[in-house]
Amino acid sequence: MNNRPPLRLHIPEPDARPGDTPAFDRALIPEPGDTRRPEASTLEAEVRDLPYGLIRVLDDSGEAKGPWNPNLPTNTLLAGLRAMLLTRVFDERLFRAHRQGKTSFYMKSTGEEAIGAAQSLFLDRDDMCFPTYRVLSWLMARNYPLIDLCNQIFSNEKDPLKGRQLPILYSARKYGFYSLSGNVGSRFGHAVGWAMASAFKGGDSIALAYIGEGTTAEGDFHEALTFASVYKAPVILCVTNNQWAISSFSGIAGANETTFAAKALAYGLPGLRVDGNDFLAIWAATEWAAERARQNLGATLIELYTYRASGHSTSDDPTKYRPADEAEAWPLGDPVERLKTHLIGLDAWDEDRHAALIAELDAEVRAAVKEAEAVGTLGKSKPSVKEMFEGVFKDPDWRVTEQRRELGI
Amino acid sequence: MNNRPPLRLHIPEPDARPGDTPAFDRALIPEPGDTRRPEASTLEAEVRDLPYGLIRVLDDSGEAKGPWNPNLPTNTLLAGLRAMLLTRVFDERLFRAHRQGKTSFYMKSTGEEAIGAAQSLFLDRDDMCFPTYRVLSWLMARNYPLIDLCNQIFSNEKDPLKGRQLPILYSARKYGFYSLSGNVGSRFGHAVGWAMASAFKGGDSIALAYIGEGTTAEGDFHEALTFASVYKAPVILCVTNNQWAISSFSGIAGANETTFAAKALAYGLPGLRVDGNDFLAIWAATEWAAERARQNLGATLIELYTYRASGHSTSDDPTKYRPADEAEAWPLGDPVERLKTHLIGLDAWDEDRHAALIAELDAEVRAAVKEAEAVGTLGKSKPSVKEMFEGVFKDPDWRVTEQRRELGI
Amino acid sequence: MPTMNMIQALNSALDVMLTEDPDTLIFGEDVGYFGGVFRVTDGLQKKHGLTRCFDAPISEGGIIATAIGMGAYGLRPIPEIQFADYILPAFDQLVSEAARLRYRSNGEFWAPITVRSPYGGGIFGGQTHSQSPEAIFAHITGLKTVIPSNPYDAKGLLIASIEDDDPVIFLEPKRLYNGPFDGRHEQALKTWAGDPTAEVPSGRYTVPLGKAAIVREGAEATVLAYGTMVHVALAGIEDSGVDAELIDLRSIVPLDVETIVASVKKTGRCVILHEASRFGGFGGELSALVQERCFYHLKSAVQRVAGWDTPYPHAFEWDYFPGPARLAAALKRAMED
Amino acid sequence: MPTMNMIQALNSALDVMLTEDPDTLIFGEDVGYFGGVFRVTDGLQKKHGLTRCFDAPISEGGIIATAIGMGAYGLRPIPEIQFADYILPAFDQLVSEAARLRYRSNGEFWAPITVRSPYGGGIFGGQTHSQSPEAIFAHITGLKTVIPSNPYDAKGLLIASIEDDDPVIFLEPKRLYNGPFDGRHEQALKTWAGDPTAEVPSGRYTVPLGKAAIVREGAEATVLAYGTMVHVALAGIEDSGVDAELIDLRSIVPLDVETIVASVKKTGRCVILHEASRFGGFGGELSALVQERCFYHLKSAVQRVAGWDTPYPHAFEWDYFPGPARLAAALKRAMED
Ligand SMILES: Cc1ncc(C[n+]2csc(CCOP(=O)(O)OP(=O)(O)O)c2C)c(N)n1
Ligand SMILES: Cc1ncc(C[n+]2csc(CCOP(=O)(O)OP(=O)(O)O)c2C)c(N)n1
Ligand SMILES: [Mg+2]
Ligand SMILES: [Mg+2]
Repeated sequence: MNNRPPLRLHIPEPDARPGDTPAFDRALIPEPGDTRRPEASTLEAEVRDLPYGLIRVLDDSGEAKGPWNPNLPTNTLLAGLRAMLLTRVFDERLFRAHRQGKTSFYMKSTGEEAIGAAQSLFLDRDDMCFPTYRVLSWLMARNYPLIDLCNQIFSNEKDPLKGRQLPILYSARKYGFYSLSGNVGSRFGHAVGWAMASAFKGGDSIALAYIGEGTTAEGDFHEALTFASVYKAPVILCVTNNQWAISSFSGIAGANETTFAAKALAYGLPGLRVDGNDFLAIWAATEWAAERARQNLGATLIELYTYRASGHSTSDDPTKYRPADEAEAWPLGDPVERLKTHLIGLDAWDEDRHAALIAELDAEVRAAVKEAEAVGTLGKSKPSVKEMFEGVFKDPDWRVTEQRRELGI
Repeated sequence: MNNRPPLRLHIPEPDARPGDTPAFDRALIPEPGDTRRPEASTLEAEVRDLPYGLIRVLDDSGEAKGPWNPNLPTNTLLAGLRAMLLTRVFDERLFRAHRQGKTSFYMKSTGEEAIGAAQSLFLDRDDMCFPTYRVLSWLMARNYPLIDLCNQIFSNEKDPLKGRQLPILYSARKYGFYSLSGNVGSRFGHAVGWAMASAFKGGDSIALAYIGEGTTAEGDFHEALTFASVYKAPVILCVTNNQWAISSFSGIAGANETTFAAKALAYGLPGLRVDGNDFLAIWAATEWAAERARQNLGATLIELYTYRASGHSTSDDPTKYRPADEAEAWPLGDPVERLKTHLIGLDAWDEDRHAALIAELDAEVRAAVKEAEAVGTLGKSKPSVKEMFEGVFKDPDWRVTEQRRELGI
Repeated sequence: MPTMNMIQALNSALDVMLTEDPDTLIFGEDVGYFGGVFRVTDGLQKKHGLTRCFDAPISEGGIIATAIGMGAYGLRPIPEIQFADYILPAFDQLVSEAARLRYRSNGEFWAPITVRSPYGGGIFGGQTHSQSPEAIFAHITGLKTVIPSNPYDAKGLLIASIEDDDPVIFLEPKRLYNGPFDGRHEQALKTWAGDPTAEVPSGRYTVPLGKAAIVREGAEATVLAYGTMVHVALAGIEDSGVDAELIDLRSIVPLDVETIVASVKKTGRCVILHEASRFGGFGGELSALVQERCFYHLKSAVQRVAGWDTPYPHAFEWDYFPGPARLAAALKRAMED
Repeated sequence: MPTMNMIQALNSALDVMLTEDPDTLIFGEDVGYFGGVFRVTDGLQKKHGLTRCFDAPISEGGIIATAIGMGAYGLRPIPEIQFADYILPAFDQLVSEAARLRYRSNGEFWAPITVRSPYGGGIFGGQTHSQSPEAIFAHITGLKTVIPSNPYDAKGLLIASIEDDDPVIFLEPKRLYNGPFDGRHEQALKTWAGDPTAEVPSGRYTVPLGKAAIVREGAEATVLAYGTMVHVALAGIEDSGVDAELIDLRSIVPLDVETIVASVKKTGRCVILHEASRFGGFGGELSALVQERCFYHLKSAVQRVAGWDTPYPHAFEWDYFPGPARLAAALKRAMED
């Protein structure tokens, strides 16, 4: 009776799987300068094109270009480079420590180091970041003690989190770094609450939160954005789109249908799409969003377009589900290399100094690891078992008190 | 040191409260014809203006205008009018039944009758609607027996839901009407799953779901849209923006920041903003969205812009939080009056026939109420208590069997 | 001393806290201008200002997430969830975040939030306006759960909860808002007027968390109850003719196990009463605790009287509701055994 | 007969169902091309096609909502939640929708979904990769909860769950995936090879829901356990020297109360073992049931051995984990009393 085609269920698939040639033809990558920079105070209705552009500053030759160039002093660039390199060196070494059985778990942020580094350096000490597990460079940029990281990773007697938390799920209040947990996404809304509290108190510190592109599918994401929009919370909400969520390509989170920055439009918020491997672009976009927040103009959603160059974690082997050489084919390159090339182009850096810096950082990391190893690695040392029973509540109740006794400690 | 203004917390407030003059100055209401009608097969990237327009057909004088005019035959218009009027008459009478203590609860859909009526008449019998409690007109348009509604509302012995569910939370599978529950929003994603199942089976029936504008803030909303987008589910997702959520104006759900239709942009879906008091516009928008769904082009988000003319429920008194005369000031008028005027303009209807229809429907409703009253009203009659223990699982387990015995039945 | 029903007592507690502590604030669905669907926040926005008591989007997960972030900043948010049935969309926030934040961050962050929510049945609210979800909170390490049974306690416990530095689920028995209710539903509605617990001081006071109240002393059996069921228990004890001791737990976490154990050791018999479904309910924990700690004192089996293992059924409210008759029967059974 | 570890047995169950019932389909985070982070769905997409086994957005609420809608249509979806800790964002969907749909619609709609999820500790997964949430499901009327302890049961119970017309939470003890584990963590890892329960038929068979297994007969005491704890219990019984009967519950809803009661009436003593925190855990329900039904047969108090009332603490895995020594001590206590 009707001439309707049968319905069929569409399951998105990535353009390339193991054995295929990496394909980034669908990646929407304009040139630096192509995406305009309106005043930060512009109304949302006037910036609805931005989520479909891409804010870039560094071009392929490492030159800084276009209206988003933040024109940073060299020492800021060098501080960024150092934080990124330190992150990379640390990641390499601690990943290996897992292979050696020294820790139960590790996750690297290879290829994404520019994000935390730029934003950590740009924001104030009183601002608060609500991290994912992939922004170690935030802590590195603020010189969080490496030894504390190592002790946490080894869950040893000196673990600042007292053995209660999985390795790398740090908490560092004094460094503007909120407590991580294993659940993805569930702290995105805390950033909004924190920012609302700051506004409630008439303070001047703002919040910044991260979420992975895969995790934007959680209800938490939407709820956080809704509250941020309704109450004009002074918060910067960042989607780190590294294109993979464990083995799932970003299409499973909707990337084939639109950009992650475009999700801002649902809330009447400005959405910026940013080259996440470009230290300068990240800086500039964050500056723009922070200005809005600090002027009581509310929240901004920033998509940081990057690529997860390593596996998801120590439990993962990415060659099982994507071409082994996909990282190399990724058009936006390596954030460390790009900043290094830029600095060399400015005559503020050279290969020798670069190599020396890596050696210096590697020595620092080695020393910290060694010191932590001396305290002990997983299973060889741990905090006092008493700590297991502490901190459930502010004051212990009879249950843990009795149970501690039952355990004989 | 810095010259930043202190942050302050923004709490949105409606433009008018009790005692104030109703204010709809912010309402974005273009004229019929102002919003273009692209082909239903158009790419999302080409229709990003639609969420900011307003699809209208009936103008203020009741004439059908512009590209969205579905040019319906008169008998369809009359069927719509009948369903809307029946809904209104039924609502009035059963609301009063609550005041008389015959039921524990009732909710009216006054002012919103065009929505369910048009969509129910337009969609196929095999399509499935995932309702809110405010689309009684869906059932009315399909001639669901009034007596079954009344028995459910009175929770009496003949209640088709066996006394297990709150009044008006109907379930009517044969009428394409999914089981309602008290939690708002939690069935929005079921529609997507149902539509995906239809596509999985290669069927040709599609799904349609409703959610209140207030409820769009739930994580369920985002999750449903994400799945609908990723898997191109053949589903029509409707936000009935009646501007109030109990006592909260739509700004608490983000309406001051953008339109609800614009939430479609977050998912790369077309978003239509529609005059929800215009039977023809609703029909036309639904037709457009259904065509997309049936052509395997995926989901559409439709905002139906309307006004909740009555209180939220029998527990509510809206004069406590909004101007008593706000409904009258609402620029898009009354959907029943507008369709009636249109029909009269077509010479297909007149005041006498209208009055006669109302009298006829009123008699029908009275008869059904009377019949149900004869069975019994709340507390005077109920299904066998055995029914309390049935249907927890397909087959009862020992717990309910024992407990039934314990209760002596 | 002013006479207050439970709504007024709760309102007074909130008013006191908004007045005394500038870091407190209230938000939730319809709590602002309108004052809440049960009127508990009535007048607070007007008196204390827009940012101290305001409406929230319909998003329970968002409400709790926001509250946690505010709590981490240093505020003491008092979010309302309109019905306890609707806490479930926020369950992950409560369990994975609020309850665990202090522990996992080694005390760097914590969530001093008090989540108020009306719960329980007896109002013909049907499946999703009647449930009693306390058992699922009791099992979560890091959450406290408080349930008052009268206006005086409601105010004192609410202030204590707000001042507490840990996350508290504060369940308000909605059937008791306007008057005590002993389960004799055929009888005329009672108000709180004349009840001694309706004498509520207008200023600040606390009822400490974790201290049960002995509502009725008795020698032959111990009845454990909380919320609405305290009143039902009194009626059931009366009907039974058993000289039972009635303990109102007031908070189930922290639990006043000492008072419970002392009573059962004295009486040798124990009946537990709650409105939630029996299987997997909090009664199981109580029964186990009593049995573990009083085994040699028990003259008969600890019994549980509770809602049936069905969803809350609208038309069968009074068949489902564990009323005084069922308690009385259990008490008699306990005496016979 | 092929030898399978638990992962292979589960994979085989899924393969059988995808082959035999065209209305079954699997989706969840990373279950498609990759085959799941624990490899349970390995190869199924390749063999059965893209729409039969595919990746889902990271949205547990969305996954369950979608599954319910598919179930209402008439399919038998088998969603995977990557870790049981991450079921919580879907808790409202499970409780308010999946569990209640049949009842409230008077059987017009129902949700024949099977939610698979790895649960439990012993793998150094820390707070959010180790939890055992069974108690909160057991309390929900309308949900079934199934927990296998070996490859043979895993396959048979999973097929029975998928074929069941009610929503089932199917919790897979992840510590048992690759081999039995009796809690003696200092010892070398074992594999399933050689274990009689690793002899798994390649075709379809079911192990019925609601039937416990007597894993070890005994005369002096009854031990109730499920999942990983079945193996721990065996070791603990051995260590204790007590001639205890060990019952593997296999499903906690429906619960095989008859087998439990018959055993405790025979032995007169009962110890319950679970990994979840003790307070409010499923052990409370079991303890209460046993006590209610076997009061006059009990020679000593029913005891519970369980995780402590703290979050799951990463470095203290073996201090938290209720191992054989703690069970043995409880058994000895039970004998002394
Ligand atoms: C609530 C929840 N669901 C699932 C997981 C399991 N999981 C851990 S990381 C991850 C992928 C996250 O991907 P994305 O958000 O893109 O972040 P990325 O790892 O790429 O930085 C998943 C599914 C989890 N930790 N929490
Ligand atoms: C999960 C959940 N939270 C809160 C409520 C209480 N509640 C019932 S209706 C309602 C307002 C819904 O407003 P809206 O979505 O705009 O729909 P409308 O009533 O206007 O049609 C609220 C908050 C609920 N039923 N379910
Ligand atoms: Mg990612
Ligand atoms: Mg509304």
